[in-house]
Amino acid sequence: MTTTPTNAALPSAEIQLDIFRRMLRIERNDDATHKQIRLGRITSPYYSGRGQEVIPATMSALMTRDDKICTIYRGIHDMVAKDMPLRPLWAEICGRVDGTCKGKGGPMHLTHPATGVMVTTGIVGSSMPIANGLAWAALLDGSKQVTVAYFGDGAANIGAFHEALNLAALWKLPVIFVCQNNGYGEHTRIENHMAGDLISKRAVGYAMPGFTVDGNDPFDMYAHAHAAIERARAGEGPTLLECKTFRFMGHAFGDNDAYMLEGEKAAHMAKDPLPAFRAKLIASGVASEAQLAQMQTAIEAEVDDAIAFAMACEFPGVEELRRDVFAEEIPA
Amino acid sequence: MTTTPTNAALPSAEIQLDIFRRMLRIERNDDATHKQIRLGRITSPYYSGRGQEVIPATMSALMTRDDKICTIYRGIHDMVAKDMPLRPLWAEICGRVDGTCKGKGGPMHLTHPATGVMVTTGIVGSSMPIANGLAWAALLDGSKQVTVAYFGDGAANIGAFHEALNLAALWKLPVIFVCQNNGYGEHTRIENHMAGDLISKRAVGYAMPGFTVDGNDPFDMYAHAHAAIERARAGEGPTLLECKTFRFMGHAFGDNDAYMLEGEKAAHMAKDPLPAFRAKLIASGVASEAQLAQMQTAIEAEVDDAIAFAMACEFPGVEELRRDVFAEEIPA
Amino acid sequence: MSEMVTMTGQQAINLALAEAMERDPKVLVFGEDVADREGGGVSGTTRGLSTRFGDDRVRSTPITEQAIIGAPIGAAMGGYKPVAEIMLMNFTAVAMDMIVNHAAKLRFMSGGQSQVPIVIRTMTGAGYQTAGQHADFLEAWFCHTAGIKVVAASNPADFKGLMLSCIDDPDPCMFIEAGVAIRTPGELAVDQGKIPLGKARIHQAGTDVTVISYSTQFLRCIEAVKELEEAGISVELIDLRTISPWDKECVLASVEKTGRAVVVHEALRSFGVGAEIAATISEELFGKLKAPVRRLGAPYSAVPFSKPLETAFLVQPADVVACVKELISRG
Amino acid sequence: MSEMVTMTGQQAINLALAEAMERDPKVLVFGEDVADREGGGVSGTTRGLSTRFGDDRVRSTPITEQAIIGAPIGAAMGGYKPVAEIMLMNFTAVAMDMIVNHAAKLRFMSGGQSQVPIVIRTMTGAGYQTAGQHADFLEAWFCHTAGIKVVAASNPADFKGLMLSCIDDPDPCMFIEAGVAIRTPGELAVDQGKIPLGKARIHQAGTDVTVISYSTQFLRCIEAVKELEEAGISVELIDLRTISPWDKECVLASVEKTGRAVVVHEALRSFGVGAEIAATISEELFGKLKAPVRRLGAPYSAVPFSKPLETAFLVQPADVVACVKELISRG
Ligand SMILES: Cc1ncc(C[n+]2csc(CCOP(=O)(O)OP(=O)(O)O)c2C)c(N)n1
Ligand SMILES: Cc1ncc(C[n+]2csc(CCOP(=O)(O)OP(=O)(O)O)c2C)c(N)n1
Ligand SMILES: [Mg+2]
Ligand SMILES: [Mg+2]
Repeated sequence: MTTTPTNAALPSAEIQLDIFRRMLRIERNDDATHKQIRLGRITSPYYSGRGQEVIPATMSALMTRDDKICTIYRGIHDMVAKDMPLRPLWAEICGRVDGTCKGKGGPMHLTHPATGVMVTTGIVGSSMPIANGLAWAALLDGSKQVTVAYFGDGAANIGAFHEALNLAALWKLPVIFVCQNNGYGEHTRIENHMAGDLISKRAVGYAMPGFTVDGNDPFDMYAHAHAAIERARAGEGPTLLECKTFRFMGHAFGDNDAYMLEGEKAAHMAKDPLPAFRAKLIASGVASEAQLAQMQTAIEAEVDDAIAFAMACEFPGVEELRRDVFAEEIPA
Repeated sequence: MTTTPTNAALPSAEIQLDIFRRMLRIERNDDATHKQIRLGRITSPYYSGRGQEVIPATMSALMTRDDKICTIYRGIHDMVAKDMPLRPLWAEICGRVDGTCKGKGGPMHLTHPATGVMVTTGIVGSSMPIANGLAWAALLDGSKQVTVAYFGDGAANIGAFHEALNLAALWKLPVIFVCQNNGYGEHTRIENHMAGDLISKRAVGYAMPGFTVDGNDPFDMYAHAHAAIERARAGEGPTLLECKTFRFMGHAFGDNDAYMLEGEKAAHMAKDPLPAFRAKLIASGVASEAQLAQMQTAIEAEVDDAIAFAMACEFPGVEELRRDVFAEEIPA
Repeated sequence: MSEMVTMTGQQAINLALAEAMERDPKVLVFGEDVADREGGGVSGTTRGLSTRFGDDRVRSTPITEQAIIGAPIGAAMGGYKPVAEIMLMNFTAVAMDMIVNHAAKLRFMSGGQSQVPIVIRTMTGAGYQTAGQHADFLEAWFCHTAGIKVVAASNPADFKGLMLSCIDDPDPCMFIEAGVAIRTPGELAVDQGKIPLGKARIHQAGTDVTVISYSTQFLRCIEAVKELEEAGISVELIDLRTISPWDKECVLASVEKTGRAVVVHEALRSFGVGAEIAATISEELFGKLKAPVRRLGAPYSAVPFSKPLETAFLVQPADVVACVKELISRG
Repeated sequence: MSEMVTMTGQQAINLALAEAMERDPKVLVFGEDVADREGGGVSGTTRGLSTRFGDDRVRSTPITEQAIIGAPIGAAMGGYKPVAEIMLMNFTAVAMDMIVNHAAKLRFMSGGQSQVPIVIRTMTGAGYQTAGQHADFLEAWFCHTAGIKVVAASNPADFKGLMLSCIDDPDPCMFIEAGVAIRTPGELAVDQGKIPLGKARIHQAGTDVTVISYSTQFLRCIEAVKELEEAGISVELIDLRTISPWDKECVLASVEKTGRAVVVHEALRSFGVGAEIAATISEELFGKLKAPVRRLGAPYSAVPFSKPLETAFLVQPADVVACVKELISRG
């Protein structure tokens, strides 16, 4: 279950660079978010995906724009990886009418079907049953589209996980269940919330392939993600990927970390996958220092532009409470 | 997973006879129920456990009166196996005030804590999370009591199953999850409702022992039930037993069987575990023909008495609608 | 006028599903035992559909209510119009998160980008001695949830016409198929088409009192009204049909005319749908009523098993008659 | 008179739990992150309890809401009194089957043999920009369910006194800890004991109008009432505290006196708790009211994210003031 698939696919130099770009876009955007929070410009809770970049960056590098994702409150990294445009993303986080959701959903419910971000849910586990439906639609359409359901280790214990995996396996749905196992559900360590040692073993009960992956290693992620997506596109059904990682910012940004083991977070941060992968790209000649610096400058400009845009947007008017409840506006 | 545990326990002659007595009590009671339905004396739906006798008969032969069960709408066989007295059972089925539940619950919600029948639920899967709580209480009490949660193959796909198994394994609760796998959930065959070949394999995901058992063979049942109960009493945690069987009367009594495979039911009925075990007891000298005939007479008398008793009981008065909603009666 | 035919509500729903599936290849049917291999639904409502439209479009599912609503939500966002069955209304409790936190809210939370045009069909109702967990009317829960419509017809024509509308509606609809109501035969036009959501039906005009009801309980009100007419009391009888959004205009106009109102439903009286309707009538017609607005509903208890208790639990025609007479007697 | 101390509702609940656990070894605490290893609750309400009473009695659970209610039901039948936390009220949707089909019904369905003395603690409420799935007031669902009591206090004394009563109550109680209300400090007696369930509290007597509310919204009503008093309007302000069963006697006596009533809550106005109260007042005091009974609640939408929308979604003190003034202006 922990083995890399045979004939493991290797990411081309181009794809490696693309994965890194997505990781960097996540990290730069996340960093900018912290700054805005400290400036008091974001007042809602923020669940950072910092430290977990490799997982959605690699998945997204393998997905087309038409492929779908269903994600969770800790999902901005997933959306940024999927190349959601940052202007409407930031406008949404800031509750502005030019946000993807007109400011009605906010960071926990960011949606952008145009880039395949179909659902962001705040209910643990609920991304999975809905992802099945998108996959079912693709199957009926005869398309090759795949759907990725992101969720956490804590979500692996809730009923919706089980129901979704059973149905997906039974119907051979083109869906990939990507668990971002960061070792904690809120403040509870995985060994205190989960019976069994590996989430991937739960796939056995559905006769579904299940793998435990190093979610901080773009090569391991790539090999497993590639196989899972190919499997789904070939009509062979779902895969469960348990991707081991760590969240650098705790549960909600600003939480205290008292519940963590001593030194645990520091040890993980010392192995930060972002600089590690950056160094590797340079060492292996995939990219030059200058190239990556330029990439970073471009990304930072994009982020800055998005924030400036968002701050200049209007807030929605109260009539918006009567809109989008139903297709038809509710009379005043 | 399908192997009999090493050092498999064998039922003594006395226990074999006790298992048979319980099976016969189930079958005679079930037969009497059919008659009462045909006479128009029972008007509510009836979910017969005929064909599945071995499972609860064996479990019950190994349980004390203090051990608990949580069962389902198809659960009268479980209760009869647990030696629930037949008079209040029948009075309940007939909606009389002398029923175990004063006629308020009926056959789908028969309860009798005095014999350890704690909950009968009509919601698929819901016996399991509640059984955990009874087991948790026993653990806190420091008692050796075990709790058995009965459920069907169809219930193995619902969220409550997953949540209950995870918690039970995590907390090493003294509970045994006994799946009466009769191959169908209502009209849906197991291969059309479940991904994977064996329900017992789902235990792997919780690092819980799981076994597929011949639920129509008292010896195989005994060996597995014995091991599971010992494990629970020893504080080693839960076990999942998938007990293969068949329901001879379809889903609800009187249903048509069009959805079954041709000849399937007949083939199963030809292997009816009741006469088979009876023959075996006689062949092996555990019991004589006369002894078993006498046993049957006594059981039939008990059933007849219970029915006569029930029919003579009063219906509850309408004031009962205000009682037992809360501990305190609701004022008129 | 078109030719009339007689059938049950179940048959009418079956017809509506077949017509919608015929017309629109995006319509899917989904739920436990709904395909013909499994008998076409536990009570046969979807019989014949999988044979006619294929197993891809009509699929039996495992017992998995969260997935039974989850998958249609996703499929709806993928362009389909799934009609999902939750066998009995009590089992909506298992799928409540998917219905309330997701189906009903995704359009709003996405600022209108997502739409979830699903129909949730569900049976319920006392009278069959199925006791505490198989007979609850829980429509008030969904009426109190913004973003989902709630429909509960009483007769075959409405079952068909409203089902057609629910399938075409761009938003989620909860479609209640009460056991007694779907089994009661009635007439409908062979070409019965859509009936708009949100519109009540005045079953009969009257001048002394307005009786407002829906679903099975509406059928019991018809009986009551016959008896009242014989006693010389003129009743305006309204079948709400859609409970959320309900037809305020129709109800208020009627009660403004009669000056008296009784709301009748099978669900618990306490905190039930009747409370909203009664509160609205009392507020909007303050000073114009001849008598207090009455509500009849189940007592505060679980549905009991024993027949005499089950009968007492349900509002009977005689209760409606007594209530109306008492209102009239106040002058 | 006993000494008074100032603390938040959270601290008061913590005290109540500690006292109950001290007194009765059968009291257990259970839920996500409730033990000290996990920080004593996501917002610290259960902090210190596991350290004091041991990990056996105070246990953090997986994210598993069906099991979080299921296990307490079983443990309650096994003689314990579990206090289970469903972190936020929207997540009760995931556990709805256990709450409604089981906890609330087992006593009745078993003819009184089973009792389920559990307390379900749950937080909720808008104002923190947590948007559509984390802030709903869903009390109406549970009020419409026979067999479960529903409590929603507004101040530390009531949080403590009512929690003590809920723990000792032989039946299941839903205990709503609204975010704003539990964080607002207030005074209570050092020896604050049980406060009976089902009894409202008249916060202040008045003669012109009765304002009925509970939980966070009650705090907003206090502000409104100050402004109304300044305008010379005498308000009788009632904190319902227990919503089901609610204190009909107290409310009716008050409105009989004032002749005017407004019910205010944070939940959707449509089909909300206010409907039951307004319908009851209008019915029971028919002909004795000076003005229609008004209900203030949230508009028919999901809880919005954007701050200005969230503010508009909530009934504000100014809305209460305007509503009361309009009623008074009717003479
Ligand atoms: C059904 C449900 N229960 C509880 C919560 C509260 N909650 C929010 S996030 C969270 C932890 C989830 O952990 P995990 O699945 O590991 O994801 P992570 O936050 O670590 O990414 C909890 C308990 C919720 N949102 N939904
Ligand atoms: C949550 C829920 N969904 C659906 C039903 C309707 N239903 C009653 S029994 C049944 C089949 C259950 O099958 P299984 O678990 O195999 O048990 P069996 O009846 O075969 O003993 C179904 C679908 C229900 N009672 N509860
Ligand atoms: Mg996690
Ligand atoms: Mg079965």
